[in-house]
Amino acid sequence: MDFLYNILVAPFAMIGAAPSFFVEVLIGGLLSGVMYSLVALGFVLIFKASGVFNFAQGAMVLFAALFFAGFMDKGIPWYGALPLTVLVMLVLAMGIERVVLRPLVNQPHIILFMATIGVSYFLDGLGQTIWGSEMRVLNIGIPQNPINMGPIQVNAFDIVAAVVAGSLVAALALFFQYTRIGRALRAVADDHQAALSVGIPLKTIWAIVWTVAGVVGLVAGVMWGAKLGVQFSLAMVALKALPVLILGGFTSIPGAIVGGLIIGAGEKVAEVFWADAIGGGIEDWFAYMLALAFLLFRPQGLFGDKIIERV
Amino acid sequence: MFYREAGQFKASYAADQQIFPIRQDRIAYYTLLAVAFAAVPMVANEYWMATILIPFLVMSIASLGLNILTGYAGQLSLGTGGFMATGAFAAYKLSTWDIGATFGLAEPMHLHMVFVFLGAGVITAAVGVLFGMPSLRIKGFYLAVATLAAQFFLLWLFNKVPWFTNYSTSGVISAPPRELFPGVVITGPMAHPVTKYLFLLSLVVLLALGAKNIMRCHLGRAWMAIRDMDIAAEIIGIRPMRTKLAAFALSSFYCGIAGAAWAFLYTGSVEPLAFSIEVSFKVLFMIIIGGLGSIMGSFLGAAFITLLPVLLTNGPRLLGLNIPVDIISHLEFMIFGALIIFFLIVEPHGLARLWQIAKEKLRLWPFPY
Amino acid sequence: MRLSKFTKASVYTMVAAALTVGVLAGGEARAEDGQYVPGMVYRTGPYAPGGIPWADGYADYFTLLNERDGGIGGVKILYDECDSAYNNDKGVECYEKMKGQGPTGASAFQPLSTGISYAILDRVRADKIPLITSGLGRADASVGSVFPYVFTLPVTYWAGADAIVQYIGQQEKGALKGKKIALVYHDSAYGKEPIKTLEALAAKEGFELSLFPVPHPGLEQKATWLKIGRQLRPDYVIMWGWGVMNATALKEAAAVGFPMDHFIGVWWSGSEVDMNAAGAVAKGFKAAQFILPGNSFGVYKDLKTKVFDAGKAKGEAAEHGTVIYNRGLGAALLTAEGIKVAQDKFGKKPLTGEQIQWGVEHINLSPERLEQIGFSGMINPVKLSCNDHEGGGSVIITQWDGKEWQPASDWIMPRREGFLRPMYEESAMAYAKEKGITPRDCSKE
Amino acid sequence: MSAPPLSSTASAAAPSGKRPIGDVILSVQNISLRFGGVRALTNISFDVRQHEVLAIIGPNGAGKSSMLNVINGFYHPQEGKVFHKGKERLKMKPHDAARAGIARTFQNIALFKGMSALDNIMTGRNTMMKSSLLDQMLYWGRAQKEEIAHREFCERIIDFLEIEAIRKTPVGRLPYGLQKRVELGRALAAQPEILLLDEPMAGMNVEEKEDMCRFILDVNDEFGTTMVLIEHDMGVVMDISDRVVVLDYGRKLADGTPHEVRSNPDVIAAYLGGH
Repeated sequence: MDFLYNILVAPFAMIGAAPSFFVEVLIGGLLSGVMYSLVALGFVLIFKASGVFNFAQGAMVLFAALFFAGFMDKGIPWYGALPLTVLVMLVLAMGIERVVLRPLVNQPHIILFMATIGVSYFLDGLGQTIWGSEMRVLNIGIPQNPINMGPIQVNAFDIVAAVVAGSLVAALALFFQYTRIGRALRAVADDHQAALSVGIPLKTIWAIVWTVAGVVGLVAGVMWGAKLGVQFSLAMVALKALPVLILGGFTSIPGAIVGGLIIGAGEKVAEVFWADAIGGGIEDWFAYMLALAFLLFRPQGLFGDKIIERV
Repeated sequence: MFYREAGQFKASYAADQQIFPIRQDRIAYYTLLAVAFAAVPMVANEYWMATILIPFLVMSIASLGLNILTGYAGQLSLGTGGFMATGAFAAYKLSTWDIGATFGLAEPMHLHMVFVFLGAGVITAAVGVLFGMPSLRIKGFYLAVATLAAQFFLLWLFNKVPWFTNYSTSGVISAPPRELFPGVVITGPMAHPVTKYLFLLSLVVLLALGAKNIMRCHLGRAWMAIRDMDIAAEIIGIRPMRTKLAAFALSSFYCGIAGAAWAFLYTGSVEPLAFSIEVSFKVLFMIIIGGLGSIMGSFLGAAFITLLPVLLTNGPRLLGLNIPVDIISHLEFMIFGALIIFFLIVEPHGLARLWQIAKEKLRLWPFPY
Repeated sequence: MRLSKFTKASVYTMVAAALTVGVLAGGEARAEDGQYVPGMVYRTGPYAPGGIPWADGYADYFTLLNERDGGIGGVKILYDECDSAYNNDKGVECYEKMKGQGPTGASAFQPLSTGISYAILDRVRADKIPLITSGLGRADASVGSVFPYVFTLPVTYWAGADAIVQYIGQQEKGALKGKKIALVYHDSAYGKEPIKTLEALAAKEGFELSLFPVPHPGLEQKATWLKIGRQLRPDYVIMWGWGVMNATALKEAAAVGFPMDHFIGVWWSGSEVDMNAAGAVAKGFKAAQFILPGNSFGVYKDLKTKVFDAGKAKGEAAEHGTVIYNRGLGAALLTAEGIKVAQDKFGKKPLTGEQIQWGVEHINLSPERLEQIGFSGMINPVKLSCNDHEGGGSVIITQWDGKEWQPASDWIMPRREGFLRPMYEESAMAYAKEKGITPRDCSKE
Repeated sequence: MSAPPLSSTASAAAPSGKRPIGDVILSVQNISLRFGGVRALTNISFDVRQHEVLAIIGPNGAGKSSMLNVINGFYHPQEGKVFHKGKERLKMKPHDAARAGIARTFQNIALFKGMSALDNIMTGRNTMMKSSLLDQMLYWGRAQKEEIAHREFCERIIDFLEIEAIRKTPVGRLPYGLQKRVELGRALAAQPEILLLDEPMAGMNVEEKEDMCRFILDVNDEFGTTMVLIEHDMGVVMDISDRVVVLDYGRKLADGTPHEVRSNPDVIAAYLGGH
């Protein structure tokens, strides 16, 4: 009985008693959801363009952040380190295309997925072999202090992160809409065969899309690195992005954003108001359960393409 | 020269359907068993037993389990660690259950270890069926991500509910000392590695035989049919729900036993974190490298993944190189990753397929045609 | 084509197989004479940033002994590392691999992981090798009669928790009644250790304790800190964190405006690495320590000449004098001192684990001895006995001033007699009962 | 296990001859099927009688495959009813249809590529195998007996289809024509009452087509299996079918003997008009 009361009544009583706190949690959740979206975006880009579920996105986040922080530690200012890191990600993308994707073209998706798990291990090892496992501090001057807006308090860092994510999505939208490469990418996403038949070189496209995903990973890595310091744990943020991905659908950029917001808000609200009833620390699985429950009703995710089965 | 099947004719379907239709294979198999049961315990030292052979055997069970689900039935799962944890904690609860107290006997009484392991398997199978339910609607990557829900939830559960650890403050469980036969201790710190090894080996042989048998019966064929083309399988009359859930059940049964063996026969004490997502990936690598949909491959993969780190740590030292441990660990990551990509490109069917090709060549050797 | 591919593959396979057999068969050969000291460290994995300075300190001290004194009592130290990545299974593998090496086997293990120390707890008893869990591990292992091979000197987590509460009591002028204290902890065997003590203290002192578990690795704590900072608003927050969890907690605490000087971490939450990662917001944060940071202690003079300047240091110069590096030095001191004491009894030769157990059990780091070996001021005196494997060490609270740790209190002696010790005994006896161990009779030794 | 109702030496014994066409075994009435806004089938009715060979013809996109998918329960029409053996069939899953005696082959071969030809055919008998999980793990007594009994049956089908040499070959390595035969074998292994064949001869050369025709007619003669087949080759259709249903744009144009259909003016206009 107590248990039911704690689940069904107490949380709502808590929300009713302090609605401004609920709003605060909700905003905090939405803003941390944005941080998940940043990571999820990289997954979506690659899946859209090449049908590959790139498990190595988390490793790419760490890899990019390690290089960026490493260059900055070497005394290179951020405006120098940034293009250098982008260059590294470009080389990496071309390498992956040449060594992993090209030999595995036309293999089942599941094989490619497993190959990206291999890539992920390789990058984790390579990045740390080059830069070491010590924590690197990434200070890019983002404020950390709380800001009070009436009774509601939000964190300045989260706001900055949201702005960065918003600009990134806007930049991606412009890139896809107005550049020749962007249009080619969309063509590939819609239909590989058709894209090939009008003379778009698939290899180039793949290298570009992996680079773009690498850059998105870099942005995510810098934001997360500024928050936590650049270290091995950064690779684990990918695990937080996966439920976002299933919720939003693998092929939809708006899905990644909306999915991130739902997961972020959902898990924070659940952790703050419901976790006490069942022991706390539920964030890890709550996002997955939320996504799973959701999948049972919409197997293709929120914005994913509908699956029509044929024989 | 020696590996010829010419002249071996089968007069009955039973003879044709046995596991090793070729006589030389049978001989090799029985020799291997004899070596494993008799020679290895005599030759291997304690380090070999305790840190190479026992984890190898445990991981073989786990990769058999995952191979049933992923390799044969085609359902990609990243929840192996969670299921192994279930097995470990179920075994702990079962082995510390005082039957005597429950039924009002004067003397404390405990379940025999064999039943503890079986029970752990059965409980895990039930949990596996529960988490296999979504597979009826969700496929492919979506399912893989969904099984992560099982992984995280189960670990959280065992970490959070003190009942599972008998209210231990630290959340760590350790194997109580129990006997297999009167006088032969099988778990706890006083158990001899050779006893553990022989018990585990018998378990592995039985489980592998069971898996092999199922794969040549109708259930095995139903799994492979679902894997190869689920829609066609359903249209020829295979019930997807029952078949997939059976795969989850049997796979989890194996994983549960593996988890119990990990906690009871290998480390001796575990906390839920020992079965983190890393373990799920490790088992997945084993079946990829060993060979998806191959019993033999489960063993080859487990051997490969268990031996590789040992090799990487000991190898350079033997050659007189003193590579710092952190570099070795990083190299290990890189080599793991590179090997996985390498195997997928060169031979998507893994070591088991290479073995098969080797045998086919051997049949013809020394004449190439 | 197929054939050549196959031929290549088979050649590779054969070479690999030959190498495997060779490497595995010969992997344990080690002919050198000396005392084998295993270093079960982690320089990789999610907790590497904390593990590396400790491992460097641990290794550098043995380098110093070899370079300066030719080992201990003339017996050369054979120091060897194995990377556990803070992973229990790898830890067990390292243990099994290293326990039998060297002419007399491993001297003593110090895994720097509560999880690993749990995993090898039963094994060290069977193998008769001392396990030193300095400032970590299982608190009730302080009871030497039940855990003859486990040593918790100079302090346990329970002692740490008690010292922190004592400090809060000092700050509040003894009036803890009705105060709200929150514990933010790493949701693992490590983080759960202090709960029992804090609950007992809450009942005893009348404060209100709230628990906030943070799942491994601790990347996401926003909800936790919203609850703490905006809802519960406790008077003090105590933290049992490790790795990335520490810096994240500091940032999230700052984000909800929680005052840093009311936020006190255990020693594993109090390292320079985490403070630097958290940046400016960390200023004012407090941490309990049992070893002080700094490089002005006596031992550094020899370290500088014999190790650092000779280019034999494991890590970078920046880490020398940091608190975790010093903890590595201190941990190495305990192993070395155990070997020395054992040598005094059993002779100056390579010793077995069982002999070194006697040595560690008779460690007496008196102020004079500490002065002699150059650790005076860095660590407080400890003295072990058959039944007391903790040795009466004390704890000091330090505060981060934005650059380094400054002492914020005197050395605080945990309340062992009448409070912690009975708790140890009770828990240890329960363990003995479960495992069927008959405690040895310490009155006879 | 009951004795299979076919003569055991199919290829050796003289064909028992065409069985007389019996009563209506399956009846579809007023079927309409839509995908979103697209109408795949509109108000289609026809009967299938026991032992007959019924061909469904029509141009591409006429809804032929969709019709088969409705019959075996893969698609559920928005309107209309399906009666099987006189009873109305409510929403049925494809595997229920298979158990009720409706088997089919596919336009694009849907074999299980990772398995051998023999195993593929054996899956056709899965619905009849009853041994439990434990029996199978032990492979003792019941499970082994069952395997061997069904193996015997499948070997007869293998003989019948003349694919003895490839029984242990993974089907992925077989040429197209043989794959089609294995697929037919898998459908036959279920001993269906009604067999749905979706373009069984597509992409075959004349020789292979002749073989396939022979197999279809033999099956019909010997097993008395009712056949519903889709085929584009009008010559084949006119030769082997007892009755023909003509679809166009999801509507039924005609229904009758080959002769009747051939002379139906609507059919000539819409379908054969070009010839």
